[in-house]
Amino acid sequence: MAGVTEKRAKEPADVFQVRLEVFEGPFDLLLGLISKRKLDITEVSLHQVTDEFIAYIRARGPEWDLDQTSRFLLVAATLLDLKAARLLPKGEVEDEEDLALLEARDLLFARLLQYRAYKEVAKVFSGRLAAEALRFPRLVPMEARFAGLLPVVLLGIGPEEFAKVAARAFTPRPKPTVSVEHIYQPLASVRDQAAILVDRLRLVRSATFRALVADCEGTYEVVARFLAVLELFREGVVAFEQAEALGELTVSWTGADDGDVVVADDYDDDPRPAVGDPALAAGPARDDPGGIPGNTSSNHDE
Amino acid sequence: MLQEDEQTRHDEPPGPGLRTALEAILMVVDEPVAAITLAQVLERPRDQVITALRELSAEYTVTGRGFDLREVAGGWRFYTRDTCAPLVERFVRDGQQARLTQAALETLAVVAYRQPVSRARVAAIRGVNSDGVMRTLAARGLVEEAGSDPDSQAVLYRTTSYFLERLGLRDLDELPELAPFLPDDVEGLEDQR
Amino acid sequence: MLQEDEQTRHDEPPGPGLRTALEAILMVVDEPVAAITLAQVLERPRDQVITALRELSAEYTVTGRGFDLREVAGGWRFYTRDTCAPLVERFVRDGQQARLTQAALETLAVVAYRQPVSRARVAAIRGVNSDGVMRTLAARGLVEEAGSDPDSQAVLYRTTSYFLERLGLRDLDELPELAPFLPDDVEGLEDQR
Repeated sequence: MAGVTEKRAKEPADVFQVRLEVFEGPFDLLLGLISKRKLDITEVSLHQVTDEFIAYIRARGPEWDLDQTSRFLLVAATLLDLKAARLLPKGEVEDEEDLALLEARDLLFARLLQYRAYKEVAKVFSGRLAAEALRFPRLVPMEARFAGLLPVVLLGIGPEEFAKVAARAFTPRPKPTVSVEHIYQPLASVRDQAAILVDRLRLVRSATFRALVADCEGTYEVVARFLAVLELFREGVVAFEQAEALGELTVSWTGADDGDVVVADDYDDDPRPAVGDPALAAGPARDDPGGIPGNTSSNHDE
Repeated sequence: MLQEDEQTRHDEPPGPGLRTALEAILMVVDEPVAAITLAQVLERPRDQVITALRELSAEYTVTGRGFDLREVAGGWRFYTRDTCAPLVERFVRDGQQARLTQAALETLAVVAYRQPVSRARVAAIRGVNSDGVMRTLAARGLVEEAGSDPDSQAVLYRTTSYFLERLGLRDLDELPELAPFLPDDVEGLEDQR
Repeated sequence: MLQEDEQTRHDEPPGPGLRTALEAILMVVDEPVAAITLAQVLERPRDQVITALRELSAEYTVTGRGFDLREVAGGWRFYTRDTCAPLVERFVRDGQQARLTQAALETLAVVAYRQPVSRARVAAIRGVNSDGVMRTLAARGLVEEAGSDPDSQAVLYRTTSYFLERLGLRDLDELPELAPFLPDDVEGLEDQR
């Protein structure tokens, strides 16, 4: 994938022309943009980089599957948040929202730095592999006079097992499978999330949705908490305020100051609710085009 | 060489000297042999064997031999000298090894430093799905399965000794430090998602 | 050694000297190589190559190396020195090479069900280079050469009677059917790569 450069002929030349490199995911892209601007990660000029990041996603979007796109969008959303925050007047009170933004920024940069570290050692690996390819180990059959002395071979399996080993070898390796083993369902109960919201809203009376989900562990929890807000609305204990479509959503408490509020459990009864991290959702696993074993086999033909 | 044989001849049974014996044995192996294994067969202290191996290796280099004795993947083995690569390649059919892609190198790096590690964890660090790349690395023998995570049941992966061979490393401790590339407090960040 | 390199440096392109190159090549070839073949690859007169090989061989003997360079059956190859044979024998006999690796087992299975088969075909089926493993299997007497492919001239391999013995079978017909263990439509898939 890496290093492939292509031009998008469809774009009108006078409006927008980018040479699109293919990046290994959002972190790779972000690092690429930051280094292109010769910026330090810790002092990234967000407005420049964010726009380019969004432009890149827009230009490539249709080519991606959901899994890949969602990871880029997650980073893009964080960047936009940060960019938006910088447009606001400074020196104001540090409310929950500001703190959440600061945390989001730190987390994003920290993960970016971590990714960069692995990218750096990957370069070291590449150099070592190249140097090592110049040295050939001695791999020759044992001299006849010693070969006979080798201990008796232990196959360790019977004919049946042996046939299974063969069958495994004959089964094409890079078969596209829907990988599900990594979906471990970090369940977030809508009912539990509603209970958290009730406690919090009774205390602060009103808060933006953004602030309400700032402590969420992952996307699945944000989704569950959002569903909980809707359920609370249905119960008639909260009110919404939103200045414009897609604008900031403010949630206010309108219910009683005490007593139990229990929301319906439409979601939680489902044994496998659709409240999983979309970034981990199953999609057809992709094989890296440069690394399919089938490609390599031609390299050692006799 | 001869000198060493002369010196040791006084207090040991007649037979080839240590260095000669090491050269002979390493001539018939097709995988790295640990110094301790050689020490057991030759009935010599391990330290003495290691010293002799290092001296042989240094001698080959100084005198410009076409072969080299190196410690890789926990064992010693004869290799050709890198300067001879263009000539040797014409004789070694399987010399050409397909280059790894950037995706494969990054994934390999994460597995090397985080092993045993799940595919989901690797994906979280790289920011992209790494399942296909992981399968490729496994098919190439560079990584292998290493049980499953007790909590999530996810399959865990680790690097193989073939990985060490391909990188020319004695063991995993020889991997370059990751810390200089990392700021503080980044460890474990991917858990916070 | 160094002296020879010095002398030849005047009238040849930079690179390893003749002896260094010969040592490197002979360290990795898996069968005796004729002097004329070496001469062709190194672009040197055959006589010069033969002289260098003899000098190397004499030098190894005089300096008491554990290896020996000998001309056998019209080709040159590294061998262990005779005086070291008892030690090498002990090493081989005590070696922990009794159990086949997973890679070796898989390669053996492919040969068993696809024989006669070339190394390239085995590599294509397994998705990884299998040459080293095939040599190991041949050294262990589990597979053997079975002529060459009329089209590609590639060496073909088949399993031996020792293999049948180890698996507890009378003949190849007793190998279990593969079909029950295969997913549908897999037979012959490797031909499409």
